[in-house]
Amino acid sequence: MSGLRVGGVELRSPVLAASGTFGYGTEVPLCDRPRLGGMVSKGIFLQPRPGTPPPRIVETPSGMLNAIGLQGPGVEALIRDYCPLWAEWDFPVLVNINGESVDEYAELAARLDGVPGVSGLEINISCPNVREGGMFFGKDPAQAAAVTAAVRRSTRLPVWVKLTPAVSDLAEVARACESAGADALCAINTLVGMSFDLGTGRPRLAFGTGGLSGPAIRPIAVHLAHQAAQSVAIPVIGIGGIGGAEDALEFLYAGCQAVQIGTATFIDPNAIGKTMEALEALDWRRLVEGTRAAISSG
Amino acid sequence: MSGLRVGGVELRSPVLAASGTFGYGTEVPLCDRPRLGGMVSKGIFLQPRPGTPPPRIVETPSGMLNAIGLQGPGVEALIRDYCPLWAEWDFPVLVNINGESVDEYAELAARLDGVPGVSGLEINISCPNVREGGMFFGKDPAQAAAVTAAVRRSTRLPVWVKLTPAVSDLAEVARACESAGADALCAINTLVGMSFDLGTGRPRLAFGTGGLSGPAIRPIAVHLAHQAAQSVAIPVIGIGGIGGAEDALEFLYAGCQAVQIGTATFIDPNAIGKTMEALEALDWRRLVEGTRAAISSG
Amino acid sequence: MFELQAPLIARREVASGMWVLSFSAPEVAATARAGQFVNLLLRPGPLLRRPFSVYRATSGVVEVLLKPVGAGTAGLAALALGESVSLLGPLGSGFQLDQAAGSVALVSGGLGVAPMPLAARAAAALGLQVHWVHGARTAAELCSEWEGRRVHWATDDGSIGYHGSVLAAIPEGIGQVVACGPNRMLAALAARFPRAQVAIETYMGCGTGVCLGCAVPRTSGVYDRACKEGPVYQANDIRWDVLPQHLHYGLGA
Amino acid sequence: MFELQAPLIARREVASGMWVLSFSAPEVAATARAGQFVNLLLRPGPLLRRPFSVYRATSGVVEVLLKPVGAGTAGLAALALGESVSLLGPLGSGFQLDQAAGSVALVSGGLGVAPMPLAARAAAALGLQVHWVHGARTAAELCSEWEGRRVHWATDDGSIGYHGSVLAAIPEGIGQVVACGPNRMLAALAARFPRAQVAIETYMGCGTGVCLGCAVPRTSGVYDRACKEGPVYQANDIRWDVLPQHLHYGLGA
Ligand SMILES: Cc1cc2nc3c(=O)[nH]c(=O)nc-3n(C[C@H](O)[C@H](O)[C@H](O)COP(=O)(O)OP(=O)(O)OC[C@H]3O[C@@H](n4cnc5c(N)ncnc54)[C@H](O)[C@@H]3O)c2cc1C
Ligand SMILES: Cc1cc2nc3c(=O)[nH]c(=O)nc-3n(C[C@H](O)[C@H](O)[C@H](O)COP(=O)(O)OP(=O)(O)OC[C@H]3O[C@@H](n4cnc5c(N)ncnc54)[C@H](O)[C@@H]3O)c2cc1C
Ligand SMILES: Cc1cc2nc3c(=O)[nH]c(=O)nc-3n(C[C@H](O)[C@H](O)[C@H](O)COP(=O)(O)O)c2cc1C
Ligand SMILES: Cc1cc2nc3c(=O)[nH]c(=O)nc-3n(C[C@H](O)[C@H](O)[C@H](O)COP(=O)(O)O)c2cc1C
Ligand code: FES
Ligand code: FES
Repeated sequence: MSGLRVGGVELRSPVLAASGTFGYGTEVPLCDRPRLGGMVSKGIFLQPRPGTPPPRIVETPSGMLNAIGLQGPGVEALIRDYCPLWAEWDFPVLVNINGESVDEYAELAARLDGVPGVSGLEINISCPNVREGGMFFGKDPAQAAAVTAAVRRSTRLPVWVKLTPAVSDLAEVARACESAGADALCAINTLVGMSFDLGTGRPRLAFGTGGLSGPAIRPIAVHLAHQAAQSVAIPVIGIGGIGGAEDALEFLYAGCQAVQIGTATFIDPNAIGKTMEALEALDWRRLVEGTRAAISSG
Repeated sequence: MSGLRVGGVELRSPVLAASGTFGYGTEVPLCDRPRLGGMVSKGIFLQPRPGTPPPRIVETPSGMLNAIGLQGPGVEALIRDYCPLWAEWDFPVLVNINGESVDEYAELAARLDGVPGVSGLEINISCPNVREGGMFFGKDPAQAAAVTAAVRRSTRLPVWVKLTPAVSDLAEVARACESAGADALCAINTLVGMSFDLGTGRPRLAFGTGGLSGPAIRPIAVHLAHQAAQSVAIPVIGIGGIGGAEDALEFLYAGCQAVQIGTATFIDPNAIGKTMEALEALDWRRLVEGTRAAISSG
Repeated sequence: MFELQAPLIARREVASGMWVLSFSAPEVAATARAGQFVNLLLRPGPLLRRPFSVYRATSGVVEVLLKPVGAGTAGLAALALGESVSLLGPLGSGFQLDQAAGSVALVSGGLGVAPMPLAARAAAALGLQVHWVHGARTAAELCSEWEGRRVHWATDDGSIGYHGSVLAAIPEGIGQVVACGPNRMLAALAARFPRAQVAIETYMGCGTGVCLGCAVPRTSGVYDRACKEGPVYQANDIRWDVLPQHLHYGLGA
Repeated sequence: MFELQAPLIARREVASGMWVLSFSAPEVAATARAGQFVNLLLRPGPLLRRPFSVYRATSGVVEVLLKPVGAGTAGLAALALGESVSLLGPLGSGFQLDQAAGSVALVSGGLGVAPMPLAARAAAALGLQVHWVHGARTAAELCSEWEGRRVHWATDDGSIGYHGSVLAAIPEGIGQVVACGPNRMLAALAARFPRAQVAIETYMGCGTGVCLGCAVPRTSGVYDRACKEGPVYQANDIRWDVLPQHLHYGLGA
């Protein structure tokens, strides 16, 4: 093990796969898995969900919009089909949990508690692509705290909370989640976006809006991850537009303990492996500690 | 005149120059001015402001961060040096006004009331690059309404309000500004972002954070402009990442009555002229009305 | 699945504005089956990869067929010989040819001809009688390369072959129909040949099965992944009313 | 100011990894003065333009000098002959040469040599005695082109010319000093030659004076625009402690 313990989870490296961009860990054959710090599985609900009708994605300048709508098999199928595989793997898997009510989140957490193969939970209160739940809970500090507390009570697993950028004051939500018992915060999920078809004048996505990811959002994500890290004592995991070691370093400099890579895996299935390899070559620990020391003494 | 009256201002075309990206209208010699619908001047305060120390800009994927800090000569110099020029011009000039308190906004509005050359005011309650005022007023519906109402009472000029994307619920702020007497809403200003220098581990901008503009933010801007247009009866002017006619059309389809072009002017001084030329070639009015009719009947 | 830096080694125009690009990609050429595709990454270029059917795959070379319609295809068409792209593949499921059918019609509209040369060779290898049925708007836009002796052309303007839809040019009494073209054409074909093998188009985020962006609405009620379970389906497995038929972005396209 | 589609018509290497690119840009070549710059836009390429000093401007051709350090310069260096960039210029203020000074030292470090050929010609035209003072890390990195007969070289490793800083290689008794190079070098020069004309570097958003991104801290207390009032300043007009000295992004640079 790397000795890197973040938010109650023993990571193999500081670079994880982000939820919804690595499936259930079985889909991306070209990934250099020994370099993978861990993965967060695709967002799951209690019940199976079909997802939204197509078109589901639109490419935008240095980014993409997606409206998948949390398509998935439901928690029972997840436990049956995937957790036994994960239990054999040598990197930690966190499950990204979703609900339409506080009770649903709590029920999911209880159901996953003690299931072999599950190393932690990532509470998704920031999905822009579902009509009920999703981002609603992440926009309001009190709701965010309520979900976090309910999950906390229902499981002994480490609990990470994934924040939405669509808030007036991220620090407030971050502190609310910390007080409610979160072990770490993940910043950020996608930003809501929209694109119109020039031929028809209608939204290009069948769902209307979608979540913006990719390099386009990186400066926003770095800012919000920095703000979260400044606001809480628990670790922050940076997410948003990371495609290589230099991007990951920006989040580490911003105060994050680890990062997740999403969209970049679509472009290069081995984006995570290459990022970690380059971080190692740069001796990232020394680099991050060196600059932190220089900053605090300067 | 084009017969295009938006938010109390007679525009020459639906494509305007955005505040802070066209100076005081005297700086961009290659712009095809007959195609310019109007311009919004660089944000002004009551007093002269030096702006922030350099570095002030950072390029990001399909975008840029800026932290200019509303550098400017103050309202008296504006009235003395620029308004007389504007009074001779054949397109309308709106002044982008900024304050650290409700009273300062009102005082600025009163000072500019009746000054020849000023066709309207754009209230900037969304600048991310000043420590006092700025975005603070735009994040809270009550504050936004207070500034709007105060300006409304202090001037007979048309009043546009420029919204910040950094809110949990843009519709709420939009409705508050409408109720407080705004003639139009402008959506959006830049998003707060940050970038770290890989050599030093410190923020690349001297100010720390900056405002993200350019194509990267377009999907977010289209979404928020659409949301604003759905929430209010007054016109919405779309801003964010527009570089050509196709981009402008997305905002028109989203329900905007006009658009502003910012960063694209840095890349091509005649971006506005070319965009308007291409919109004319596409017969934009027919296109927008055609698809609106198709959508409402379909 | 392989990810290779694949240099462009040849380019030829096979119809007005339609190009075949040949990339050196030995591992992919050796394993690609008819109906599968490769996902190409252009740098500098758009963020995401662009999927292309494998047109031919021989002796270390993977060929794709394209027409510049947007930033990605324009950039690919403008590549200089010797320049490389990242080539990911082979991807997707490929055609299921039925040896018992005796004969097969390879029906394509426009760029839909792309997977057909490989399909023709696979069919011939199985001993099937192959009918090459290809339509375009005009003679100039018809792909000038074909496989086999049984060729049926159709053009919208009648400038060559059958005057009208390529669907009407499909001979009677064919054992199996394999088709590729605009989704609109495939939907029409599905009504007549519900058991045809069709290769469809969707927007794709990854091409490797992780993003769920390429959702294909199945009659069974679920969404499949075009890049993994597809892009080839039996025609009556698809809910054509839900599958987007309009995949264009630009006003011109 | 002109905006032209300027084709690359020639390229030559003038030091290890340092290139001169020649663009056909008649209107700009005819009007550019020493110390002015052009702003180049590469498509596909990074979002913003990239500023480059005019190296030479003769008979319709604008030359710029560069070394690949990032996406923009790498893309420019890799342009094929015949490919075009959008060239905006001439921009900025240019050097003020003082005819009364009698002699002038053109002091440059590394790529800072870029504006000097034009400056040398302007100085010679005024009848000034021109000293070409150019330093680099090693002989291989020294620009192999120069103007005039009075050449003073300096290298950090002593491989050619004076062993040490280029500042130490400036001859005594010179009437005027004109300099360009890393801001750090110019700051040191300013201490010795407070009235030197220096061409500085800042990040630039537009190059045309509208974005206020290129702020130069003046001793008078205001921020100037490097692209409009600058990039040339009298050395003691600048607050060197506030002007960023570190302009690099990548770890390597
Ligand atoms: C399985 C599969 C096989 C394909 N095979 C071929 C082929 O052999 N030859 C060929 O010319 N084309 C083929 N296409 C379509 C090809 O991928 C698109 O034409 C191409 O992506 C357009 O890219 P662009 O950058 O030129 O256009 P842009 O307009 O810049 O593309 C904008 C966005 O739309 C997407 N897009 C636009 N049109 C399509 C489309 N028709 N299908 C999928 N995505 C699209 C792009 O991926 C991108 O995200 C195939 C598509 C799929 C899914
Ligand atoms: C007035 C002026 C004249 C210049 N003349 C020359 C010249 O003659 N030859 C030459 O090689 N270089 C010159 N430069 C610097 C040149 O513009 C940068 O090297 C170039 O912008 C780097 O671009 P890149 O895409 O290769 O690097 P990247 O690292 O990709 O650039 C990233 C960002 O940093 C900015 N940037 C990085 N380094 C610099 C820098 N040193 N100066 C300004 N912006 C920078 C870029 O504009 C971009 O926004 C000049 C700069 C200015 C301001
Ligand atoms: C196609 C797609 C599906 C996603 N699905 C989920 C999800 O199920 N749960 C979740 O919390 N985040 C989801 N995300 C968000 C990512 O985990 C990540 O927060 C976001 O994409 C920003 O990172 P990136 O720019 O590296 O992609 C998804 C993103 C994409 C692009
Ligand atoms: C350098 C710069 C300066 C700006 N200054 C102002 C300003 O003074 N007042 C204001 O309301 N907006 C200002 N803006 C925001 C723009 O008007 C516009 O809202 C934003 O840039 C998004 O549009 P764009 O993507 O087309 O640039 C500025 C933007 C930039 C890039
Ligand atoms: S394109 Fe990503 S799952 Fe098919
Ligand atoms: S670079 Fe924009 S004002 Fe100088």
